Amino acid sequence: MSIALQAGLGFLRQAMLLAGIAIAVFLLIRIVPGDVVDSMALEGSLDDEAIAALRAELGLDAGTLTQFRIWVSRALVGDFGNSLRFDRPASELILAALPTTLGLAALALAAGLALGIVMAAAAALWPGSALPSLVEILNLWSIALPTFCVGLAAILVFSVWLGWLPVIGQWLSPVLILAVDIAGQVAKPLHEDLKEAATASHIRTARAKGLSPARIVLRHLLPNALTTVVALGGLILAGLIGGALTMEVLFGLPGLGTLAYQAISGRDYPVIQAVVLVFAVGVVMVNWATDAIQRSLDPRLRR
Amino acid sequence: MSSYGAALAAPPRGSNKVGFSFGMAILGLALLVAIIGPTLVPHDPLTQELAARNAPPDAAHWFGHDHLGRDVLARLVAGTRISLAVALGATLLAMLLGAGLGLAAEALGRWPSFLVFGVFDMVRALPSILLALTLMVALGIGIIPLIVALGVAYAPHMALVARAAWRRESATGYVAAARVMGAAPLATLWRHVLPNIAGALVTQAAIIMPRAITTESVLSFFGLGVSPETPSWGRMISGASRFAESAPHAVLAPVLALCVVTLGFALVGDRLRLALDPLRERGR
Amino acid sequence: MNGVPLVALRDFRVRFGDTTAVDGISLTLQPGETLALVGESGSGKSLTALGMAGLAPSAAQLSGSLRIAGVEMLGASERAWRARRGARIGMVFQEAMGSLNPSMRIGAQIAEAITAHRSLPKAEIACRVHDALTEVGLPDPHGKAAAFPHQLSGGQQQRVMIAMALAADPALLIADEPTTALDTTVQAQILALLVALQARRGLAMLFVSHDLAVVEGIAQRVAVMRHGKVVEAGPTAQVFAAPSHPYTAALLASRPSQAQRISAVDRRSLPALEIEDLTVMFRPHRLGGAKLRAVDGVTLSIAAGEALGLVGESGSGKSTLAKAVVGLVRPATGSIRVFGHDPAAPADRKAMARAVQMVFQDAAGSLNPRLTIAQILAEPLAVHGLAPPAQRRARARQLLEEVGLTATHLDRYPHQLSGGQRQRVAIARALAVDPKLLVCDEPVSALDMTVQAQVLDLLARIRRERGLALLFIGHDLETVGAVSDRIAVMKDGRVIEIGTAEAILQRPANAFTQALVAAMPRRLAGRGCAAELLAVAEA
Amino acid sequence: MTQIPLQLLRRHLLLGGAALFAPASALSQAAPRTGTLKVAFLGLDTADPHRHTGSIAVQQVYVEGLTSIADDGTVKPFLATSWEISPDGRRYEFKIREGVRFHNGRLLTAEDVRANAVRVRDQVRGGWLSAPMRLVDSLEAPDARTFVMTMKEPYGPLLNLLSELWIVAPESEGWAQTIRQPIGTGPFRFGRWQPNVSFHAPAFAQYWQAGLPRVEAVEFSLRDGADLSLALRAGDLHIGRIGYDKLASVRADPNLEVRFMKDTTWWFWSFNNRNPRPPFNDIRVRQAVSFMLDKPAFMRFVAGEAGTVTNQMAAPGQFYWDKAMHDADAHAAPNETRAHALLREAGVNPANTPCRIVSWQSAYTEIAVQTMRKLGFQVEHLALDDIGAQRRLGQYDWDLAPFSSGPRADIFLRFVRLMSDGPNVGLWGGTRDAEFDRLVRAAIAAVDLNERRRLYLAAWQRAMDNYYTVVIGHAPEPIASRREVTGYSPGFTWGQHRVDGGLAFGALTARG
Repeated sequence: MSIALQAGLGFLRQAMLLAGIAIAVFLLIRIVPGDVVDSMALEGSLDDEAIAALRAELGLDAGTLTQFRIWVSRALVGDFGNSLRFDRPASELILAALPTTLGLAALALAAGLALGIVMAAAAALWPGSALPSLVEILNLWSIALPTFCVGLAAILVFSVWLGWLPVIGQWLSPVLILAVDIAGQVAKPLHEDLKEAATASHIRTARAKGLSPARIVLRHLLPNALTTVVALGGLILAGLIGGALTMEVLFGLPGLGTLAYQAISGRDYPVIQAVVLVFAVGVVMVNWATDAIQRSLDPRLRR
Repeated sequence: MSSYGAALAAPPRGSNKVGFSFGMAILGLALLVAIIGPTLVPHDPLTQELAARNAPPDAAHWFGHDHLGRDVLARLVAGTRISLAVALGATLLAMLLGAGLGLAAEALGRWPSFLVFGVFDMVRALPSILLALTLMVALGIGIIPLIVALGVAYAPHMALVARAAWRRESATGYVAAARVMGAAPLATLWRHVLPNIAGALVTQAAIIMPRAITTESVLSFFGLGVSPETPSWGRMISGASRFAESAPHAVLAPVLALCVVTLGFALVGDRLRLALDPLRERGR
Repeated sequence: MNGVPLVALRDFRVRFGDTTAVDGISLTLQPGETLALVGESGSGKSLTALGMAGLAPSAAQLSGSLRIAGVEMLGASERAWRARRGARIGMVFQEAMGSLNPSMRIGAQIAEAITAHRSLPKAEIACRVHDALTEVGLPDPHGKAAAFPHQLSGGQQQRVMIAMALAADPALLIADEPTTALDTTVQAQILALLVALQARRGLAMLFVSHDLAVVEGIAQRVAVMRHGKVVEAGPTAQVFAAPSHPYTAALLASRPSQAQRISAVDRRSLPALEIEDLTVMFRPHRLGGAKLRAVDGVTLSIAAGEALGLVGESGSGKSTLAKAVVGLVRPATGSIRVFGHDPAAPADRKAMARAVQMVFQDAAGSLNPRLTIAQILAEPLAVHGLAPPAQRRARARQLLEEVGLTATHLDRYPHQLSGGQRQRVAIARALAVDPKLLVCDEPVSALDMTVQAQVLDLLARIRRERGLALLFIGHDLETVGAVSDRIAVMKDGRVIEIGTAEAILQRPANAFTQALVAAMPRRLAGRGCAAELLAVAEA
Repeated sequence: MTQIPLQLLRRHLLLGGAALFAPASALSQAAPRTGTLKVAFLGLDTADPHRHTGSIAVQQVYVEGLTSIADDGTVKPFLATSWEISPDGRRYEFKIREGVRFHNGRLLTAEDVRANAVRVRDQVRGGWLSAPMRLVDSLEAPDARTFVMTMKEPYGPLLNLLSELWIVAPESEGWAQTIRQPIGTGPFRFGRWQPNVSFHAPAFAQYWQAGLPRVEAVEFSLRDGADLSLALRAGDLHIGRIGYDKLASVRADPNLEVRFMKDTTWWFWSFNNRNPRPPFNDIRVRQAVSFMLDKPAFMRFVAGEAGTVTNQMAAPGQFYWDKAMHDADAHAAPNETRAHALLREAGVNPANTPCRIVSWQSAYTEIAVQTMRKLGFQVEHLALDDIGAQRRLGQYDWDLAPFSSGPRADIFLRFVRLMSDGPNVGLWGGTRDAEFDRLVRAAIAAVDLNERRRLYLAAWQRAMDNYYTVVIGHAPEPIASRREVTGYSPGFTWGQHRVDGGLAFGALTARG
């Protein structure tokens, strides 16, 4: 079977998944008590009559099925409706927020993977040094220290006490915090993988050829461990899309996470639906890409 | 000596052992605190001494007071019970939902399995924090909704682990031998498959529990989770974080407790993974 | 054979903590000479071979003396070892697939062996890689250089390994069980290739093997190892003709012999097994893939009490056939009747189970690691209500004794037993329900030679005592021939030849069967000369 | 806050003040605008100033009304230079200010004002203006400088509420549906808006008040959830609300200055009045709960030194506040013994009585919870987000609701919350009391100010007697600004631009 056909089938499956998610999200939102009209009533003065009229105007009084039909037919052409809170197209809000989240995730992932891979490779090369312990510590750090705790501490220390960084809208702290977190998640499994791969027969062959340790690690161990990195990277990136939410809210970055958080607490249906769908598309694409990359990295899977 | 040569030498076990004992000690202590701690602390976790807002630690109140003048130690101890209960409840629910549904579907055949795991895939495609956030808004705050939200969010992970273990076990020689022997399918499942799946699930549980604790605290930080006066660690952090500067003790105590317990889980889980992962080595 | 020996081991020891794996052996290897190191698993032969290349695990403590071309190498730096590996010492390992880097092209892997020791222009390297691949008899060397290991067959992979080991033109080739994992016909080709190369290049070769028979045709000298010691060493002919140590004699005797064949065939009653036009298909792994036809129109039968041997190479469909017989896979078309009943849809599952039982190749995998031997043996008794709970232990003990184990094994776990003991337990479990047909799927191929012989003996004895019908599956004619009344040869899912054991072994009609017969180690040994092997290599 | 401002008495008689500002002097015009003021107050939810009024802090900088609430809480002429009110209190005739330009350079006319009033009346549902707009009989612009508004009945709060009827040029994009790019008359133009992130408003060079604004632009941070006090201390913000709990740390910073808003936020506990569940329908139980309340401690908790304890919706010192009523407060200090005695008298055993409290998630709600727990009730606390609480309150299946409410342009906007048809009345227990309604309606219809005050107080006395809502106290919201900001001061309401102050007056001096 050709790669293209396989990728196509994978894509079809993911598309079905997305359709399912769209339905689920639509229904899930309907469970949440309260709607945007409640939210408007909260700020101004709306009597019951006005509330009913507003609901009718926004189509919130129609049956769930009708609402869903309308939503799907529009969403298919990229129209997710207007944000109820901001009177703007939801797609516009998302497009405005997307670069922040993508940038944050990309920077954190790049930095984190680089740090993790270097640490793991170095620890595999010098097992007698402090590096393996450092890998362990980094891993425990990322497990035991929730990023939002680190974020709070970072704001207090670097922005308030030391005054080195602005409190809101700065990228350095969130990227670093996420990167270290990612590095911790990557370094340990990769290090273990490298250690285990070092026992593989083909590494013995490489040694029997008289290759240098550096060449063995770089040319024989790492490329084969790369599939691990890609698999982990995919998992982490999928998690990161959600994990960025905390950082965005904490550091006041105008990304998708902030948008989602505010839309959920503001019952802004069109935005919630759109954001969750964008998140889901992101995760699904990441999974799909991970799969494809793994396939291309391992010649045994190419067929 | 060559570096990778050294890596060849010993399986990566020795160092885990100390970590494992340490992790078990932490978890044991946490469990002890959760069970009998509240009877040992002479203060009530809810009583407010408004005059002693953010008061630093002293002889009577070892960990000081929080922003509402409540005893931090009493809340920390009570919070241990709640945080552990939430984590345990969520993990058990995830296990029940994920492993139970997943295995049932897998046993029922190709199509039920396809459908159920399709749903799990969908749930998995949503970031768990976003899913929990939405569910919490839908269900309202409180311990039970929290357990439900976290349980649902983690169920797919359990399901995948259970399915993988199921498939691996079903393919083993001794399951084939039992079939050839004429043993009833259910008996085979009970005797040969489930005990080995249990190992994988316990390992996964050790991974999910600390995540549940952390997610609880993040949700509480966002104003969801349990109700504000409930002394969960997340609520303590979110309440005290606004006063981190003037009363660092009130935020440090729950943050440290959170970190230490997650650390305990990490250390224990790491060892469990090695010990129970049937892919690595059979036998003990 | 004078001057400085290429390798000289004196009082060479390898210890892991308190355990001694190699216990003071002394060996020499002269340039151009082939030394065979023979022993069963755990004898220390592989460790000795690895030690000679400085590749012993780092936890191992080496002592004594190891001189290579006169230079003491024990305690030498890694750098010094690196200069010798590849350049002076080439190595070939048992499992070619695992020994090649799966994600690197073959050409690059061979080139690496050259460039590790000298820098050459790119074109020169490509040329040498091409030559190396040609020398080991690979067709289309250009295409092979660009291929990944998984795109080659097992035999081709091992040829690549040999090409790689020799690429930097070493004086010594260490071949650690280079043919064990291969199909028998391929084994013969690789052996022939090694002999030819050794002769052409004047290589010294250390040939490590568990099978004495393989060694006979290729080594000038043999050293037999047991428990870390060399129990016997000497010129090959002498060792084979007059073994001085009883262990060597036992090893030589462990070749299965036809003498064990007995017959209690009852052709009048209902046949134990009747297979007609059986086809088994496998669902493709991926969507859209073609269905795999594992068994393709097989017809055969086994009379009550008869032993049928089924021989074929990996992928021939013989194991699938065995599984179909016990109902583990469903046939696509055709029919299977075990004593007249269909195992795939039995009216009575338990009755079917009592009629036919199976012994699997992987004994360790077929025993639940979480249960004790007593529990494992009690299970069939419980399932079929053959013994009340109180008596199950006693019955388990009887079964153990029948397969040559003792009551002391009852409370052990499978991993606490040796491979042979585990297979005995598996046989005991199969016998617990007193079946009339026993299906054995390569029951001995994972075992050491002497253990193989013992298990085959056991099977023969049980068959005799119980009047069992036997479907015995194997990849090697010698083993299969030892227990079978008739032999069927399978290739690509079809039975290509079937006949009495004598007929197949003495007068094979089919070309493939002839190749199988020719590749029997004993046959190779019998001809005993490199020229014959070269002829096989050319074929 | 001293005594009753005289203007309050005067304004309904006929006169609006004359033009308050002298013609622009050449000197002030010459002063160059420098710097961008970075501020953070409330959010901005819509670009349409008529849609709803939740964004008053931000939108006042680009749109203005006919009137303006001054620092002292009185209503002052703004885009109108003066007004006349007919003796029956139904006809309002406004003189429209000359020389006022929209951001597109066009001059403001009475017809523009009328168009805005019509749009609000016909197209906008909800908001403070919906009630008065229902009472409008006619809207006319007889000439370019005159706007006449005729009501069906007298409506006292109208002038104050008109301070939030923003005048937008009808040619603004989206006028027919939703305005996307409002063209106002304010000192700053509607610039770049990133919802939830920021709003950038550059200075309007042709602003009608010469010399204003004094900075090149203002930039609002619209991120919520962030701790603004940290941003202020770090210098990322110039002006922002900080919350009482950060007062100490902000005051300790020499670069920051704290000032308070002129109107107050007030805290109260409401009982469920729409559908009270026993025993909370018993006045003695409500009394007992109120006796349990430690008002001084509560106010110290929420506002520190800034808080004052009282029992009325008007803050002490304001016109509609009554000292005698204040002095007669039985719950000014807690009385636990009385509380328990009252419960016994009512035959209530709190230990087996559930008490459901609905609130937001603020820390002060936990004091209420703990108080009820101390009294012995089985407390169930539902701490919800804004909308969740809103929904839950509307179900009227709860017993107690501790809440707070912020500054408003008119006292009526507080009284209306206890009326049967009031907006968003859940926070106040959904009171339905015909007599209370009657008193408040009479108050807003009263042309005489003292009569109005008397009626309001009578209504409030009734609310207190029935324990609909128990007021705990008031405190003004602290606003911090950095020292380099001059000329700025917080106003009566959240609006950041008004007749006598706000962001237009703010200037930046060089730091250090």
